Amino acid sequence: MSAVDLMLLSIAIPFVGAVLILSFGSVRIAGGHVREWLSVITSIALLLTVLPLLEKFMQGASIDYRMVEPIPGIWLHLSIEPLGMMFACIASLLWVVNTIYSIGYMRSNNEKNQTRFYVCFAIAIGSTLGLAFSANLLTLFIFYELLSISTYPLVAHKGNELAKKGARTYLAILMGSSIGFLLLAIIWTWSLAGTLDFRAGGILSEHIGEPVIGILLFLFIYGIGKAALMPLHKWLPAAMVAPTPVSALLHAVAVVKAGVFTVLKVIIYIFGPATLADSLAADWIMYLAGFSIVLASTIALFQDNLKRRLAYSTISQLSYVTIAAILVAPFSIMAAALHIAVHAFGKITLFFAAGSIYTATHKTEISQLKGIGRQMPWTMGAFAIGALSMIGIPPAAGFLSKWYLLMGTFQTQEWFVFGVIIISTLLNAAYFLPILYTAFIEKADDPIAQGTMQEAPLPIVIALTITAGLTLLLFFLPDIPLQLINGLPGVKS
Amino acid sequence: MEQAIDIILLGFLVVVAIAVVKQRDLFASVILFGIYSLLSAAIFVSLDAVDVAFTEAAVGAGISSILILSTLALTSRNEKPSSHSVFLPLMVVLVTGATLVFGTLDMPAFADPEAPVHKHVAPRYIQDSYQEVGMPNIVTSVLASYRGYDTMGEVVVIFTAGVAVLLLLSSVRHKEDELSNLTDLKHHPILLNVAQILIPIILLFALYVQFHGDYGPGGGFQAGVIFAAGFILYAMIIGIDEIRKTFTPKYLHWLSVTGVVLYIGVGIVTLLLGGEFLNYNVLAEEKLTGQHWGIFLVELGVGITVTATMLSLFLSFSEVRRTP
Amino acid sequence: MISNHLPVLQVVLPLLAAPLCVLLKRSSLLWAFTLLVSILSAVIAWSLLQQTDAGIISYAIGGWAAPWGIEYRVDKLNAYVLLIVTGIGSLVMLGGRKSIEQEIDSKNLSLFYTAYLLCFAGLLGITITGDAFNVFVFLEISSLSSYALISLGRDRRALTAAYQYLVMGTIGATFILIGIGMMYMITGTLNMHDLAQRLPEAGSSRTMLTAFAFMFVGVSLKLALFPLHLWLPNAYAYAPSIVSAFLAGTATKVAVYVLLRFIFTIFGIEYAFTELPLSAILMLLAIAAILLATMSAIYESNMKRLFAYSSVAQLGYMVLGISFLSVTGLTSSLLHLFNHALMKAALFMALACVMYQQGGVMMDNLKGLGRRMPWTFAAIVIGGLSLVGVPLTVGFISKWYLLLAAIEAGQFVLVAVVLAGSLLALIYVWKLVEQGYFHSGNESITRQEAPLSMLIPTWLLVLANIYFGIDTSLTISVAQTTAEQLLGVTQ
Amino acid sequence: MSSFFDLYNYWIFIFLMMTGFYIVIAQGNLVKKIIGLNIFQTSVFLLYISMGKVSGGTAPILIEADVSYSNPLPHVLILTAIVVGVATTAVAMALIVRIQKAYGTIEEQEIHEQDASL
Amino acid sequence: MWELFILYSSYTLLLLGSFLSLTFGLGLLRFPDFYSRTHAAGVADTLCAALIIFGLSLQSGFNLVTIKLFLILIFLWFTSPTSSFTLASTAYRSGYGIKNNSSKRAE
Repeated sequence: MSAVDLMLLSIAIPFVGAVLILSFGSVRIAGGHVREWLSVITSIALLLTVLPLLEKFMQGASIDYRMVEPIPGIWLHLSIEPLGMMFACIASLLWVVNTIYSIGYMRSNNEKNQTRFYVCFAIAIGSTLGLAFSANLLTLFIFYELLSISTYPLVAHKGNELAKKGARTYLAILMGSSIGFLLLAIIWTWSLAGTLDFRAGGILSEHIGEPVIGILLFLFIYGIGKAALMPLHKWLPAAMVAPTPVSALLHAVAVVKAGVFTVLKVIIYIFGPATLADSLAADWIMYLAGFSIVLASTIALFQDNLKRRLAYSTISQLSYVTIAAILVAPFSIMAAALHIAVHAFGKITLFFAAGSIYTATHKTEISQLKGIGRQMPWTMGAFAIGALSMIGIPPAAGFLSKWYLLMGTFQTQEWFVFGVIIISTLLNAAYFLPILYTAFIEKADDPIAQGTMQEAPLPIVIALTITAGLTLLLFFLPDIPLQLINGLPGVKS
Repeated sequence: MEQAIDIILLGFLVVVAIAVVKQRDLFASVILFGIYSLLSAAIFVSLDAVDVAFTEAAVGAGISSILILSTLALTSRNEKPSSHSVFLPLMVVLVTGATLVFGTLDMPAFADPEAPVHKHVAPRYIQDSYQEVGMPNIVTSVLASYRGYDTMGEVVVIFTAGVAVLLLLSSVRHKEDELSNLTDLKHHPILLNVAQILIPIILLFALYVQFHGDYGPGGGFQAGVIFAAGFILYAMIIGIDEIRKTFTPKYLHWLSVTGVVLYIGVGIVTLLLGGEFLNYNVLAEEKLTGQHWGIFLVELGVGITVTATMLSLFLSFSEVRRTP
Repeated sequence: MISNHLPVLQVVLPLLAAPLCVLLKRSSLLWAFTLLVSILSAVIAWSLLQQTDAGIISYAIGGWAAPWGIEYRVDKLNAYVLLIVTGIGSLVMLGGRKSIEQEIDSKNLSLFYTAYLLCFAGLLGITITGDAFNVFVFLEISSLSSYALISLGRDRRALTAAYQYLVMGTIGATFILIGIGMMYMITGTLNMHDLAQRLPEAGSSRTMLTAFAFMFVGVSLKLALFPLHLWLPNAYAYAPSIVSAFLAGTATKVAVYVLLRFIFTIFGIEYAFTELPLSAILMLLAIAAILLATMSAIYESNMKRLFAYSSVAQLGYMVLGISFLSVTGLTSSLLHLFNHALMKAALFMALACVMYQQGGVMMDNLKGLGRRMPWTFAAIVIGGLSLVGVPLTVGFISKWYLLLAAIEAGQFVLVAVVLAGSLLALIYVWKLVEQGYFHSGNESITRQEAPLSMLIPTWLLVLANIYFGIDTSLTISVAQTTAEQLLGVTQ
Repeated sequence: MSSFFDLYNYWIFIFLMMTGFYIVIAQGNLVKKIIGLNIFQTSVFLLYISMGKVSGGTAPILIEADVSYSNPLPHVLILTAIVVGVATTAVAMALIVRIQKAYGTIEEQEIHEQDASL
Repeated sequence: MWELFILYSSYTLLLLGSFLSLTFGLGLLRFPDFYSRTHAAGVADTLCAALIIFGLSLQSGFNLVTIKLFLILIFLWFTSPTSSFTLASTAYRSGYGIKNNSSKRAE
């Protein structure tokens, strides 16, 4: 089976899965509904296509496929480059884990409309892969929008006013920014450069001068609402009304990472590091990102709702990627790419833990978590690892990306960024460690619950253990992602 | 002299038009509109447009007024003072009028024989139509041959109107059984006798107009309208139910369809004979004979459709239930 | 032999079929007959479009050469519009039967189909003719029949809507008549091609200006160009579902065609755009249309009215495209002509399904529709997304070209307007989606999907919406060549 | 540029047109509107026909004598237009009858009130 | 000489006719009630029509036009009395009093 087939297959599988789930999902069989099994099978099948694909890619196969030409000169065009490959691997790998988790979660919280849930989930993953493999902006844009639309039902899942309101904000910001700014930026790029392909060194470099660079850059950065750069971050907390598996995979991994991934690709392949290196606008973006990091972390400090605190932490972490990317130093780009992976594993673990707590004890506020550590050792253990990774303390993987980022700041002499990182690290510590303290040291209010083990259902525990394990694993052998990242233009210099 | 007449007639028109605006009694406004049509018919005559005058008198003053009157009989006779704001419409009208006047400033002088209108297309009609179509009445030859396709469209328009009215009024029609006599004119012996003498003459005249159209003013439309007028008179005096015995809705349907199909059919036949659509030349070996046949047939089609449609229009209006 | 008579057959076929309908009685028969006629005309239109590759087709009716006789003149532009009208007509008719049987009472059926065919023929006649006055005649055929068709709606407001349309339509027609008269006065001819040559020779005069103004206003009335659109929402809202679907797909498109014809072919770019500030006028009207009409669509609770308002806005997009006077801009308008016909036909067909099952198209009828009529509602959603201009739908393609044109022209205000328009569209589309899918308390809803005979055509239209959003080889090439023809750009 | 006496009758026709037009848009009674519409159209017909007039011309019916004929084309067009006009009137009247049945009035104002009250 | 006589007599006829119709028109406006007005109108129709047509035919001499004119006259003589009669009698049947001051609203 050729690499191209594998690539197409890997995009097709989730959609096929979605169709199957839609048609047979609600059939009951021994041990649950068909949809659950179908999801598991689909996700595993996906992983089993992506891994050989990765292998082939590492061997240096050039993988490229043109579908149709909706607009003369612009194809629906797929091809794989390191960043996309890495992103695809993360998404598909974590989907497997997440599916196991969601089965546990959805069952024990007996949610409604589960078929719709699994269908949309599959579609979302499919679009994520398509986005990862897009070879030009149009293709990317198509999958980007598909992702927004397919995740909307997941956010609005509960269907009550609160959920609908959250979903409305979600969609308004994501589609508003993408149609309002991103589309415009894309068409403008097209009219300037005459192409939309992702090319090493960028396609705009020889076409534009200073003011336009700035405007375009802003249009792109703010057009990509999924990157949640302030002030376009509101959708992320709003999306927390969704069931935890959604928050975990989509709003810690797929969607947000799609955002920063796009930012990274735009900076590397559309503008080209050379273009931005000496652009004033780039500095502005940098300041905004830094500001966004600090502010988000500060807000996180004052959130008592666990998921919301995680959401704000996500916002600040995403801006790490943006700020790293905008530095366009070899190391910082490495950091950006790596951080996508690292943060994915860490944050999903944290969300898993939050969901597990909710499932087991129906607690959502941090202040309620006194002594939870003894009741749910596995969960809180995983949570601890995730937290360490967020703060950037070895042996959690978070340390790596931060390390490279600092290197990047030394390369570029950007002391502002350096300062931001230090401050934010302190802030991270300040909003994660108390949780651990409350969970492990403080005594629970009701002595009955004291000491008794009441872990979440098994699938959940398995899932979060795996991700926690991965977070550690990534620290000890980060060579696969690093190999991929070294393939990026602008890194080897 | 001619100009003096024109000015007088135009003066009348203006007066009547203003009267219509002022008039609150709808019945009166309809009559005034009838007068307006007749006056403009007169002006048409003085402008050498005899066919138009004929049609305007028959259609504008005749049929339109009858239709509006029969509507008034079903609705209300007096108009309520409208609380519309007068300002905006006035503005619109003034602007439009100003534009038009502005447009006239570069127009060729009235009746100027050098105007482009008389230089480009028309000359051929005037000079060659006799050789090409063989009709003394140029209007007829242009109407039925040069621009015969427009006329076909026109027949279809009439037919459409018939269809539309039937669609609209079918739901408020009398049931067939309760078809009562809506007029009490039967009881006028004088009227009855006069009608019995006149109606045949009217129909005869209609036939004359129909078939003399090639030589003088007239043609399918005027004839059709006159036919219809004759029958309408009959219906008014002798009674709807009487006329219905002959002209059942179904029958009128068939008639109006026949007319349209006849017209289009001629076109199809010319197609089949290898000419363009409505190219009458191919209808006979000799061109002019072909033209004659073609024009005769299409005018006939026009006449039939117009008669049937006008009649069915009148009948469907007069058969509307009085009770709301 | 038949192939050289295609132009006239295009119109005469439905025109002859219409009266014959009166004689048929059985509903199924009438439907089959009408459908057959529509499909045949679609075939004719298609082959005409093929023929136009060879160049402009001219057909002298009655054997009288233009300008003395009436000429049918088919170039890419009207062949394209003909294809749109006939195609939409056939698809709508294909799905129409059940809904018509339900909404039109049985004794009117044959007359209804007659009127429908007359309207159809009228639109075709307007599109294909090369004679200015002939336009007026066929305009009246289509208008009169559409007044009747609209008035057949169940709601009594259909009557007032039809009346309003009649008055405004007749005023429009009379204005057109005045315009034609003045053009005739200047040139002495009625043939469009001849006019195109003689108007410049006559040189610009106040009469010509007035003629232009009246033509423009008259056509804009028919086109429901803001602010002359007041008749449209009610007319579309209260007409029988199928009629709305048909008219929404075709009538305004033909009006746009007439506008293009008169601006570009007859008066010519030099006059319209260099001597007159037409570009600016069109832009302003278009902006107003896009923003205000979309606004009023948002607050609308009757879905047919909602989509009618969106039609007004979409027409704004087309006019905007024209106003750029660039190949890209014109291409976008022509694309949107086609694409919007697809969207609206699909949407109104879907609404016809809703009407058929729920007996109403108010917001309340939508509650939980995602469960009750999943396929129909999916169609509505996709159509809606197409209106917004989401990728992989036709809407995206036309938006792309429109924005491209705006950027090329450096008109960033207009870019903003277009984007704002699509975002506002997103709002009203999403109102529907929430009603349909996420209306809480929609448990225990029984499935009551529309009959297949209506669903299949609806979905054909929906799939067309997607297909032509992905494979645009046909539409874009035709639109582009047409645009180049109109602008006199040789490629 | 033509002088007043060349154009005065065009202007009278325009005045008549506008009177009709005014009735259509200013008056609230449906029948009255249609009457206005008819006046409007009839005046337009007058304008058309006056285009075709040739001074000293006679009706375009060929006779042996050598005379100049008025232009027949406008006549033909207006014949068509008149018929279109009466067709429109008929449809309008049918609509009005139906409206009367449905609303019990033919005054625009009252109809709007009734619809608004719904 | 003869021509002159013909001409003048035709003029007199025409003038007389016009004068009469004018007066009757006046009567139509000024007469108090419906019936007298109708009467005025009816007489006007017949007599004036006759006078004017005679006058015209004198001018045109004897040809097809004259015949047509006379046909028209006959037609008028048939119709106008009948119509005015019908008008009056219908008014009467529908209980329309002789002395009715609001009679302006009847025609």
